[in-house]
Amino acid sequence: MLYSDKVMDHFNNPRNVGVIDDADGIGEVGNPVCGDMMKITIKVDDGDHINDIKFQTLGCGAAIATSSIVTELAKGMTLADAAAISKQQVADELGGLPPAKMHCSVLATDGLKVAVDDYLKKHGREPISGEIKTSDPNFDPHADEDEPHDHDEACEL
Amino acid sequence: MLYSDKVMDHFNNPRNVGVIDDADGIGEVGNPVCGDMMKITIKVDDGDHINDIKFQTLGCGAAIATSSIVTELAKGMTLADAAAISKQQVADELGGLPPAKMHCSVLATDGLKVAVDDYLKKHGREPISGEIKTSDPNFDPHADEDEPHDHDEACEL
Amino acid sequence: MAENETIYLDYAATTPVDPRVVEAMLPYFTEKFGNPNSLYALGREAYRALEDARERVARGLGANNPNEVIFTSGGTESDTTALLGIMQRSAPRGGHLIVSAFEHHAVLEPAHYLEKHHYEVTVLKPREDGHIHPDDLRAAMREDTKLVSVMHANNEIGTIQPIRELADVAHEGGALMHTDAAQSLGKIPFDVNELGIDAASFSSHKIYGPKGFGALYLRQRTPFEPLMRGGGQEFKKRSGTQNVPGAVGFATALEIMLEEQPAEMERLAGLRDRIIDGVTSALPNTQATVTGDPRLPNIASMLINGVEGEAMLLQLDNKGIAVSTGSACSSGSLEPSHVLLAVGCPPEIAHGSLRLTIGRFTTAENIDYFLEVFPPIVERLRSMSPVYQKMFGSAS
Amino acid sequence: MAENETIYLDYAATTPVDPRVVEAMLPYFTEKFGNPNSLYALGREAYRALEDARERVARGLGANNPNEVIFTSGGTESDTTALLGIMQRSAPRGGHLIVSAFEHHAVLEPAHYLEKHHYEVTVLKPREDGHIHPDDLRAAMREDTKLVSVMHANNEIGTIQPIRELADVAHEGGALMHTDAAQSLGKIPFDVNELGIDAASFSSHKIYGPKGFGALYLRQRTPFEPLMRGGGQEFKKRSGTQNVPGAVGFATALEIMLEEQPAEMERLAGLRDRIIDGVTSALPNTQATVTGDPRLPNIASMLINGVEGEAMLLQLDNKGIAVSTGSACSSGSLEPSHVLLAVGCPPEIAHGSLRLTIGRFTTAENIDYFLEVFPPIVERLRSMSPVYQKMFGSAS
Ligand SMILES: Cc1ncc(COP(=O)(O)O)c(C=O)c1O
Ligand SMILES: Cc1ncc(COP(=O)(O)O)c(C=O)c1O
Repeated sequence: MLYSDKVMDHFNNPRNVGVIDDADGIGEVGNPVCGDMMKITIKVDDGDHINDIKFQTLGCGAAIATSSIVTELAKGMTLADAAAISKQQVADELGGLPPAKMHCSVLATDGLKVAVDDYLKKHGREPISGEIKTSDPNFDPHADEDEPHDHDEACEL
Repeated sequence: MLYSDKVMDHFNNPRNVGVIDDADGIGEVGNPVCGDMMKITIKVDDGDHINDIKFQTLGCGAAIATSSIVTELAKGMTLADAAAISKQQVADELGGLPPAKMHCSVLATDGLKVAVDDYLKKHGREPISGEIKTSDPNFDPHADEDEPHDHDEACEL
Repeated sequence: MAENETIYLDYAATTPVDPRVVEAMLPYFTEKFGNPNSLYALGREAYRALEDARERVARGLGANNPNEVIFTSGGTESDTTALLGIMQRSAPRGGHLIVSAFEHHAVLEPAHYLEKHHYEVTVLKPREDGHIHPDDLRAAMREDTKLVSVMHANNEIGTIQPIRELADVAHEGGALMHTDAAQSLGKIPFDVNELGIDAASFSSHKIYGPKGFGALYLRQRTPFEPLMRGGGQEFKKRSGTQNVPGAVGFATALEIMLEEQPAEMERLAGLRDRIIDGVTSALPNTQATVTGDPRLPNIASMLINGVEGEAMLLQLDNKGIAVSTGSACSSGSLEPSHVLLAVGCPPEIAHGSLRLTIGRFTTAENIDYFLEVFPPIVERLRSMSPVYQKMFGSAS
Repeated sequence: MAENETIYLDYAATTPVDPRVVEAMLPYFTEKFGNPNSLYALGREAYRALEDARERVARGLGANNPNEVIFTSGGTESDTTALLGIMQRSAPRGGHLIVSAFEHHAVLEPAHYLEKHHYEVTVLKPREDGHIHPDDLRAAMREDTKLVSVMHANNEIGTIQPIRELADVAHEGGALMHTDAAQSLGKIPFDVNELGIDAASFSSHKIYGPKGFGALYLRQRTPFEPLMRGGGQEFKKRSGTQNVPGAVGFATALEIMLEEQPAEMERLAGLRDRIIDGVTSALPNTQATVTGDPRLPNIASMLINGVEGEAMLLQLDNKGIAVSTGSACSSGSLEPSHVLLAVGCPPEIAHGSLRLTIGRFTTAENIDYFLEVFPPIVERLRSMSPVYQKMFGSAS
């Protein structure tokens, strides 16, 4: 399992890291139980263009790299175009991902979709992507897990 | 599987090879189908001592070495002592034999026993060892073997 | 620290072959290359080298007889062969097997296979201190338990199991005892009779021997069916032309390990503690995975909360440092290590595990360099995390 | 001829590792020693070497995809894995398998094992010319035949089987085709697609590569269950940390074989004929075991009537010449070779078989020396035989 040079570049020098404090839309997906979690914040201009975007990611090399590339791709796009970015597009932009890591590109595109829908909903508009499992806001890291294997299925994307 | 130095010495320089033309007793055991066959000829003096002994053997290294050592051991012995030589004694004399080759020492002691009995019978005396499978005098090497695996059992000593 | 020099801190994944071992192997590639099953001089020379290696290994294990040592292609083959071979022969129509929950996959997978083929398997959990308790084994024993397999030392957290006591429990219940000693061999005292075991697995590439070689210890008269069938080599227990250079390399590697063991145990335990103390004192929300003894001297397993293991691994790799976040074999997987889950570590914590394993060529300078570059890596990754603050508070 | 130089004429038993192969392997012992499953640079370097070796082997076999090549610990493992793995998956509750009667034990023994575990096995006899006839296979095929295993070239008599035609018959009947190519690989053209096979076994130490290494070709989508279970390496088809130097050595060895093949085939066939002509013209009651083509260029199998094979072997050994009387693996056995019996050779003749197998370092001078010392050895042994005269007449 090898990462492409482009994955390594985005992992080592992630673009657009951080949080936009007065964000217009926020997307949080993933779950620390599954090993990766992502938060995307966006600023949207009057023409529905994403004119600023930042991310925070807890996760593996691919999770961080896909987060980074998705913010680069989305910056300047319309909301509709951004919500249409596919996981395959993300993987292709990075020069491919190892099969076991393909789920990471879903995390990144899902995070973006949720942020876009969040903006739309806040403005009383129809969400584009609809139901996506966001991260559990009540996640309690100290809750006891009696059956540690239970999470396995839940983490499959 | 390694042969001892003594086995190799007797294999490379077998003692008492040949046939005594006017032998007093002859023993033939084994079968070419089984891969080894031995012929022992002895001269016996009035005191029942073996005063000459020769062998011919078709067979592996151990078959030739055990034949050789058995003739060395038997030379000068009484018939009774010679017939009492055990396969273990033969193996021990040679510094041991690989387990898969232990049957060869039986071939050698059997050949000697048959020669002794042959002498005794020729002189109207009671044989010492009795029934031992001697080699098939009608052995026809060109007879067709339809079931080649049949011989396996017969060759187990 | 030279720019391009790798600081290898993953000796539990594999080791370089010791130059003395390579030296010992070399003649058997090109000159003494005979097939040990051939009768002529070249074959007998190879046979003698093979049997000499077997004797040296038997001596190193404290075995009663060299023919209790069967050479294999590695730890995985030894484990698979032991489990299937013993179970199939001692209970041809099915029976009960007990394995611990934090065994290597090379034990768990054959156990799983048996489970699908008329056998019943109990997976015994270690306690939170990372040890299998003899009382827990006693409770799991059944009338029809044929074999108990518990590893000598765990490859991720380094805890050493009370094999002698476990073997006694197994034997009292009429079962045989197997231990996977791939990680412990040579690193801590190991003696088949002191441990009272019937079978044990070893891997050459964990002790500075060549990859693709290993051994199975099988006490005389242990019921056994071979896995590899053919020409009947290795006392009819493992067919295939023997890897003579591999055997010579493994025997040489083991002898060097045993010779250097007393001094190395102390030296490595010192370095290990230096790693753990250094990390936990430099970074909040970090801890040793287990602290209780007995543990291997060469494994430093730590939990670095709020970061993901692979991200740390890759960042350290950028600095020329090779580490692991668990068993190398499972690094392609998405699951947090089954070992950490088995000792009660919640998955969100297990994802942040870091394993440093040290060895013959590790120096104090290597550790100092690691301790210098590691904290900023963690701080940077934590600063990128959307939840670190929420989960673990403000510090760092 | 230097006094102490061995004249090695047993290349089918094993080969010396070519110095170019040793050279290629060496860096992977001590420097590039990483575990190919590890993510850091040292691991990636090993991974690349492993996958590069796989690609080179795949190319050498004419495979469609490198992932059809599974690295194993040798020919025996490949054979066992192919037979058990394919049968167990394609017929979990039992089915029919056909193997030829003169297969290596590494095929016969797994077949025998399957026979004891709900499977049915037909052992197909070769004709007296040493070949398996497609019509005979067609007659043996059954509704439930799942797999046919016939070796590409026989290791004792060297006959090459019509694998393409046999594979066509197998496939027409809905079965898969496996071939043990341990003896043919590199020596004669071999292409998985031209042969139309689904699986094939290879052994590294037969082609100047290291012992304890081999490969299994497994066409994509061939039903298969792994034999070695654990960390899931080799596309989950063969667990265990991969032997990277072994893979590099095997790939290098194969490339050299293929490069030199056209010239070597001709050179060796010439030497082989020189051996057979030399022996049969010097000694009465001797003959080539088989004469019809196609045969491997490097195997001279002869029947020396009226002497026992081991005795010849040991006498030749005294002269520094290494030969075989059949498969080296079975040299500890009392049975005449099952291969010779299978081609209709009566046991008393089979006991006198002699196999000379030549290779890369065999010279014409070696053959001349053999031809000089061999006849007196046979004459002396025949003169010691109690039955030679009776069985074979007076000459010599
Ligand atoms: C405890 C344990 N058992 C078995 C194995 C497998 O050994 P090998 O890689 O030689 O197949 C390993 C290492 O991978 C191990 O750490
Ligand atoms: C035809 C054939 N198959 C299989 C094998 C077994 O290969 P290995 O010795 O690598 O296990 C051999 C050689 O011993 C062979 O000649």
